Amino acid sequence: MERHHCAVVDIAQARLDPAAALEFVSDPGFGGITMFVGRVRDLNHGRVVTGVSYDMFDVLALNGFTDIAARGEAQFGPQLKLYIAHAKGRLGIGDLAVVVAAGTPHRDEAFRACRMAIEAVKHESPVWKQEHYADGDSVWSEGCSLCVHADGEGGHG
Amino acid sequence: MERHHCAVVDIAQARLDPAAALEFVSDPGFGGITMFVGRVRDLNHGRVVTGVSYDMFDVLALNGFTDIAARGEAQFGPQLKLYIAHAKGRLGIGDLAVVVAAGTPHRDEAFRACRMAIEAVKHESPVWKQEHYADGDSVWSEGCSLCVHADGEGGHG
Amino acid sequence: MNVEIKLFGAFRDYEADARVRLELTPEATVADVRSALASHATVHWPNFRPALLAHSAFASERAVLREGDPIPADGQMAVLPPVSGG
Amino acid sequence: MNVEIKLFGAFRDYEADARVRLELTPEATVADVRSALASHATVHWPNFRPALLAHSAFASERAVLREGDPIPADGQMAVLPPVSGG
Repeated sequence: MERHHCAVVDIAQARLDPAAALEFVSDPGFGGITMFVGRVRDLNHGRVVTGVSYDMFDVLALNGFTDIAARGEAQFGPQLKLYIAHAKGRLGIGDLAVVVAAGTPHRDEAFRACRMAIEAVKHESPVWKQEHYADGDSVWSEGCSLCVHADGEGGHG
Repeated sequence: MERHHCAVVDIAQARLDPAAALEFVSDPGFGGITMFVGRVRDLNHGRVVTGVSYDMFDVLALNGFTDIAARGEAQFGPQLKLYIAHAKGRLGIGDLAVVVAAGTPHRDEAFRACRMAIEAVKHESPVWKQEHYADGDSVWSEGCSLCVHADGEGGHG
Repeated sequence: MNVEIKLFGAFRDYEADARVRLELTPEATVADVRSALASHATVHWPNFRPALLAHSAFASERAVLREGDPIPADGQMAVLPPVSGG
Repeated sequence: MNVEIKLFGAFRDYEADARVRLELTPEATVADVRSALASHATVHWPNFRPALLAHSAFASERAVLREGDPIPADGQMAVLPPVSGG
């Protein structure tokens, strides 16, 4: 079995499953599991949100999740199981947008690996959020630019 | 309803429930939930562990969990829900020893509040772990001293 | 060569089928694709915001590409506006 | 006054009912309880390790106590060896 689970979940077909994430990253040798769950909020920048739509370049996103897991192993060693799943489609308030979980022998690595993974998902993954507001308006969120400059640095817009 | 849930769970009566923790710290205004789950490992300091027994001064532990939640509010504001539950009794490998979850509007606070709470539980709560080994031996774990010195600093043994 | 560029996020609003087909020379780089897409956008997209493209990256299915990189051999690309997952 | 001290963790091994009853003066402090418990332990607990008590704290049901604190009015205390939860 793979030590890492990476998934894009179409909300029309299934929901993100935190229990499955916990189960996946568990191991008899692991004492610490840290999980992050991102949910759709009812308010953003003062506007009443009724839902969001996530657009995603699925295949590149999955390749990116796998790269993040490889980076986790490079940083924390092979005693690591990572679970990275992101929803796509139209989500309502409270729906789960992303679930990241890390299992490791000790808790410090679990926290750090989980945090590293969710930051990478947020800043690097080809995912786009469109917010729908109570007044009928819809807006694509401002985000992080993935432009790779000549000096090799990625920029955050 | 209280914004924080603090519990001591006797393993003879019930199990820790991560799904209940996620549910409890959820809120329409919260976009981030971080959860830590501590499980019994099969190996510690190179010895094969078959199980652990947690002893606990229940009432003081619960008072301490409540204090930790109050500290969380002082640090992160009232937009915080915390869930702190610790198991007591005889646990087998893989059994859940502790579940801490934090819900907040944004993820940085969720990570920091969850980490603060589990560190406080580990370093300050009146809980004692006895490890049982494959060779029949049992040993109370070395831990953190709660001695309060004259200068008001707590020491870690 | 024929290049097909998939559109995501805010770019989806510009084309009903969320893709643009452009003709480029075989030696063209990602930077050339960027210029060609800008020209296409100026002509065909009434509400086009140049700043959106300026902050967007190009990618294959495997990775985000640099400006000097060649076009993927299969001619399949995507333009990625600033991301906002999680 | 009569003080009852609950025993936890490694201290449980020393008394079958996990508690010790000691007689102290009404003005006694936590430090006096510590001394009294050390004396009791030296007499009654064959394998007593003084270092364990030295690293242990005393508490009421509400809080960990300081050495200069008075004994809780109800005479109920606990001795807490170094903790190892989580």
